Amino acid sequence: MNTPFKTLSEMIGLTSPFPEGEAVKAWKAAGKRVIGHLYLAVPEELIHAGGFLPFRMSGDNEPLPMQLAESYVLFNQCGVTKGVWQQILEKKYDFLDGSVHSNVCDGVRRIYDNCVEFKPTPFMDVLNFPRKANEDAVQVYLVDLELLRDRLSTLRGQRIRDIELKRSIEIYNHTRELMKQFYELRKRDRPPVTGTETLEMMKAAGRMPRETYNDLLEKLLKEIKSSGREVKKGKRLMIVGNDIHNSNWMAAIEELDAVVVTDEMNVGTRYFAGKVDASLPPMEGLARHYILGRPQEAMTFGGNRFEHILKTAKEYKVDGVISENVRYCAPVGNDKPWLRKELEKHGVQLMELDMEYGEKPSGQIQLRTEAFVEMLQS
Amino acid sequence: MSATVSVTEQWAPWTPLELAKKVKAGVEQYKKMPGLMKSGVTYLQMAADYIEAIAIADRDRKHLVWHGTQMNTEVYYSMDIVPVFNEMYSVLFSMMGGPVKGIFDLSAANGLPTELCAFNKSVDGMLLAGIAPRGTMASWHGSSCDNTPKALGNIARVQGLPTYFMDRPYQMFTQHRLDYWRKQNEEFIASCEKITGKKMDYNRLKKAVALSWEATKLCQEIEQLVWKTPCPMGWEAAFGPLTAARSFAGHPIANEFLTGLRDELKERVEKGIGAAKPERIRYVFTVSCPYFDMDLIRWMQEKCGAVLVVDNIGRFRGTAEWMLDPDDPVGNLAAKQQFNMGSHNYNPGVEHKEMMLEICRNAKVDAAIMFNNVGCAEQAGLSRILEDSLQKGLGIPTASIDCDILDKEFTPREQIEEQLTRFFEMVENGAAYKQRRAQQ
Amino acid sequence: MLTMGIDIGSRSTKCVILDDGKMLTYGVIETGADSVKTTYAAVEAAVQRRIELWGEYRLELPDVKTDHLKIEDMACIIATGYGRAVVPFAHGTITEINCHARGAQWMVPGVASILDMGGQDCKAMRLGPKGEVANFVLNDKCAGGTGRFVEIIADGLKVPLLEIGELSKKSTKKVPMSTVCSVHAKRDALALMKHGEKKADILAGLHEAIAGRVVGMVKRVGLADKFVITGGISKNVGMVAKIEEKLGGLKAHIPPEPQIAGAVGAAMFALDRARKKDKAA
Amino acid sequence: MAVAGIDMGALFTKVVILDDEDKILAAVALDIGEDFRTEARQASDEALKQAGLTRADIQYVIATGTGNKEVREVIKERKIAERSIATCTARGAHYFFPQARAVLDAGADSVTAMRLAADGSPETSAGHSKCASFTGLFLDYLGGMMRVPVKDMGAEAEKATNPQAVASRCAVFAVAEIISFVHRVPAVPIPDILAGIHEAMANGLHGVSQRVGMQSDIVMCGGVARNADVVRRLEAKLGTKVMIPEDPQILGALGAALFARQEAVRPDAVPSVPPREGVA
Repeated sequence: MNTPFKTLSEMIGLTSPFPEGEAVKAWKAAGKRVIGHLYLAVPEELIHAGGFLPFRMSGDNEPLPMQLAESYVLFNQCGVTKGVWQQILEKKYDFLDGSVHSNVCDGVRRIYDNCVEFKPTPFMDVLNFPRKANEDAVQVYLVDLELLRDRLSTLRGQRIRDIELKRSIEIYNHTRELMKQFYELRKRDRPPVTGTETLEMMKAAGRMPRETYNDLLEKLLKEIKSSGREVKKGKRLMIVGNDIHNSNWMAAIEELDAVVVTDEMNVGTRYFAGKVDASLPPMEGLARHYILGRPQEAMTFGGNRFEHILKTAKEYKVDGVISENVRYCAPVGNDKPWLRKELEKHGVQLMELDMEYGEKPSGQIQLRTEAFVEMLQS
Repeated sequence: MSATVSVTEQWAPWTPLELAKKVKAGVEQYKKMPGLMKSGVTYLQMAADYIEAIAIADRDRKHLVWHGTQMNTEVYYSMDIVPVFNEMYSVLFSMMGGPVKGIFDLSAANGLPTELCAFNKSVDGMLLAGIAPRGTMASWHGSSCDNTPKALGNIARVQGLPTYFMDRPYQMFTQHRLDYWRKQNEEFIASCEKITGKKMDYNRLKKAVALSWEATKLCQEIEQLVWKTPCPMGWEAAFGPLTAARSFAGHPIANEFLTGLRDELKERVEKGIGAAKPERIRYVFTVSCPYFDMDLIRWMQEKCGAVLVVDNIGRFRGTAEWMLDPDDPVGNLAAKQQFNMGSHNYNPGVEHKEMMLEICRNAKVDAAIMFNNVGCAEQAGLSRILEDSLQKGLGIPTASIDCDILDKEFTPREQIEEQLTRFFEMVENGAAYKQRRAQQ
Repeated sequence: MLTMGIDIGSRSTKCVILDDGKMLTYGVIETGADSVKTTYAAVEAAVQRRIELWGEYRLELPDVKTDHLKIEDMACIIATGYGRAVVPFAHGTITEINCHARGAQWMVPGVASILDMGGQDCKAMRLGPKGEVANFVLNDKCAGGTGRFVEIIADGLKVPLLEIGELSKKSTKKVPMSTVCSVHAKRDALALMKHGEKKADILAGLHEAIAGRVVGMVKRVGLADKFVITGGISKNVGMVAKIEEKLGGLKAHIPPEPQIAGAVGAAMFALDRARKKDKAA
Repeated sequence: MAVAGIDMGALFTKVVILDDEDKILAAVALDIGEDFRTEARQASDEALKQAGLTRADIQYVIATGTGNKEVREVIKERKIAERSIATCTARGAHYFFPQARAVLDAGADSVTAMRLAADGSPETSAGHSKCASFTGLFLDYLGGMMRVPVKDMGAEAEKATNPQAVASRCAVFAVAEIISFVHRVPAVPIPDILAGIHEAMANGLHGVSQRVGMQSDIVMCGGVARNADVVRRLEAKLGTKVMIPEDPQILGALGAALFARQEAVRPDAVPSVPPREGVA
């Protein structure tokens, strides 16, 4: 049994209970405002520069009863967004002073529509996110970002200045740097951290003031490095597909003779890949980074998703890939057969998993994963 | 997998050529049916022509381009390209009794999740069975829904086709987004030039655009006629405007059909001929329609006295004033896509809702039917917004019926009928209905 | 060298004892509420040569006495199945996916594709050149391909489980069935019956639908010529015929006692381990 | 004269006979497992026996439910008509609880939520989806698997100390999940598992009820309404008590009988003719 890292427990403490954790409560108590967002379509830097706390909306470690959400968006809706909507209906997100949505996928787009109709926050916005990764897309996105900046400035009652944006970019780039260092540790033959711990660390980033988070993450890195801990497991796994926020899910996989060493998720490698170019005018830097500078998601046509997965699998020396897909998520689901072919072509073993979002590992999933690990061992 | 799949005995009856024969035979049968609207026959004839062009494109050495929803066919027709719309092709396959389950099973065996959009799974299965038309290019929109870009991407990958992908901006009405869009329309034309090796004849495009503009206006005229009481539009031609405007925009066939339909409806309105005798219920399809089962529409009309007065997908958005400058066909086409049939699905739900309320009021709708196509999360996510606002605003109740847009067996017909019977009974007992009828 | 495999499933628990990889004896009992007691009872059934479910022994057993055998006599014991974690005397556990594959190979040497249709799940496996599992899939969230699914409907129609297969072969009419949900399918099947459809036709429709699904699974992992169906449903001749039809007439091998494949495989893995230990010592 | 309502469900056949003051003379619910025609005959014979009447005493019949066509074939000579099950159930609910403004019908094989107008006619309704496991069959199935009789499930679950969440929504997979609870060391106690199932069920029913925006004055009927633990959990979610008739399964048949009365008293009603064969 590995002893838990004190700093990680501190992070978890500050972000608990989910979603309105201690850190959020303290922020609100100081009279400051929180703005929710989903996926990586909306630059957190822009919200941060306005003096707001950007809060990443998601589920957490408990499976969510989705039925209330389904009375609005029906059962055939992707679970990631359905889960958020369920919590909004349960008033769990009532602490938000605003939310910025996007058209990044059908689910996200319809959550925006339903919020407007049934549960509006005082400030609501929706950002057009291009699905192409080229110069024209950067330009159109830049204009839309400027418009969003205007609206956020109005909300604040004061123009969001370039200097503020530059400072925010610096802070968020620093997070990316620290996360990279953290992930580097996982490349070791005996990584010092588990996938479960990593997921908790990644989730905390979207749930507390970034300055505090960066300090904690630096402290955590030091603690890990000085601990000399080694996770002794047989097989190295990578998780690919929809975002998973349930650490219990990850923990169940790591109960086997395996450790999760990397992933392809928005609460993972895709979040910290690349950096906003600080030498550019800040808005342009953001537009370029979000469209071109990070690995693209399944929604972007001609994106580099598969290249990113293959490259990551190689860098982290993974033995097997778990390609999971939350039901009714069309972009990821569609990619699955092609991803399988691509990975098989490169001799990477994989297991495909269809699941409900937030689901805890039941008999079925445990059985499959166990058999997969056995297969990797044989 | 290889693009040339040999067709096994099992699938041989479902090649494009065979499908074309089946649709043709269907037209002949239609001609014998008593009491059909003339346009009902021409509608199916239009479909037969469509499939035949696809089936013989190879023989005629024509380029065949796969495309998804919302594409401007005017461009294809101006360059002698034969378009094949994945949804339209799948619907005709299902309508003719094609083994939908069989191709879905093939797709599932290939690893495509079974809960995806039926149009996506069906073409995937057809590709695997070796019965999908062989294209030379694929072009499509993104951001219409999540399935469309992926479905066309699949086709292009399997058949190894050059592609042009158009990134449709959300709410494209602002100038910078329209500019972005226009540029992509130009690139789209350039991509067609590249595969055909021919330059676009802009005079020809202008003519096609003019035809398409006329077709838009005809569709709007038809809509006004359909809204009359009693509703003159029979089940047999109900999806005609949609087919004409989506798959034949820029082609004279569309205009011929629409003109004929308009005249026929006018005549029926003048003579007071309604489709249902008597007309008991006027309904709207809020999202998808059961295109795969025309007989269901017929059943509703003949057995329940229910008539389809608004097909939400089959109408242009707003005023549809997209002809801005007759000398700028590309600009017109880019503008047109803001108003395209079904395009309101891709805009914010609030706008969709308000539009829906207005139409339902004007068309004197009594009942709403939501065919929840299980593979379509995009529409499912909108259902409650429409349901509640129709109920609150106009006292119109909605029946929500889970179905698969191609697979008739997904929800057995008997169950659909049972649900609709219950629903119509409830509608007729409703206060709003009684009030509406008292006023008429 | 004696080794034991024990497979605790949702309905039945099977215990197999092999002597140097040859069948010595096996027993089958119903899985009881107390899982630990069940495991001991299954061992008892094996040494006493007792089958509580599905009648007679179909595998020939050597003519030796086994009733004196004890758990301690086993060189190694491996547990598999849903209850694999609760067997107090097991030396290790291996998932039923690997055990079924191994057992199927023991029963049909050289087999390369396996379809196992058990009570709670349905799985397809493809074996690599050395007999290792190279690829597998399990049925996804919906259960419309499992043994239990057929049972629920047969129960609704009041047709004894063992008669389903033969009855369905008498079908003369195509009745489409949807396999989306077992609860709904039962309702649909009952409604069809009450509306006057023949049970044979309903069952045939059901088999048709399930076969379409499971054949897809087999194709997904890769179909090989030597193909085995194990698990309870392999006894359903109607279902097997439909699967074969959908595989283009490929004949499936049905081992005489297909339900014990998992336990046999577990006992074979136990033998590997015991030998390895011997070597090391 | 007496009137009757017959509700032919896929599982149960229900018959209600009313006297001329609309008092219930007989109410039966049978699960016979034969074709609709036979079931209709047997169930109505049983009801007539209970009421002490003969077929000739029944003036009018309304049939509803999946098998209503067959019923009408069986008793075609009689005055008989059909009404949809939703309208009948709503009417039945209105009979017991005139203040009812919503009905949640959680039957063996389907779930329906309705909002009612003041006269008891449904204004809007919604059913459960293609793949939802909140029906009575789901409970039967899991209860059977755990060897707890359906009628005892509610009381058993109330003993729970630490409800075990059941994640699977597919009945068959829920069973697989439950097996893993049972096979755990130590095993999860049955009441905790049952409580988990009931919670999932209550979530499902709550979801359907919110599809039509139910708020108060709710009647709950159907077999599931007999499960007190499910009802309690549902009430907690709704934030209001629900009204449950003594016999929650017969509302459909009762409503049908009430509609039969309405038909029978119409001035243009044809006097009844004794049947040659058949029910009622």
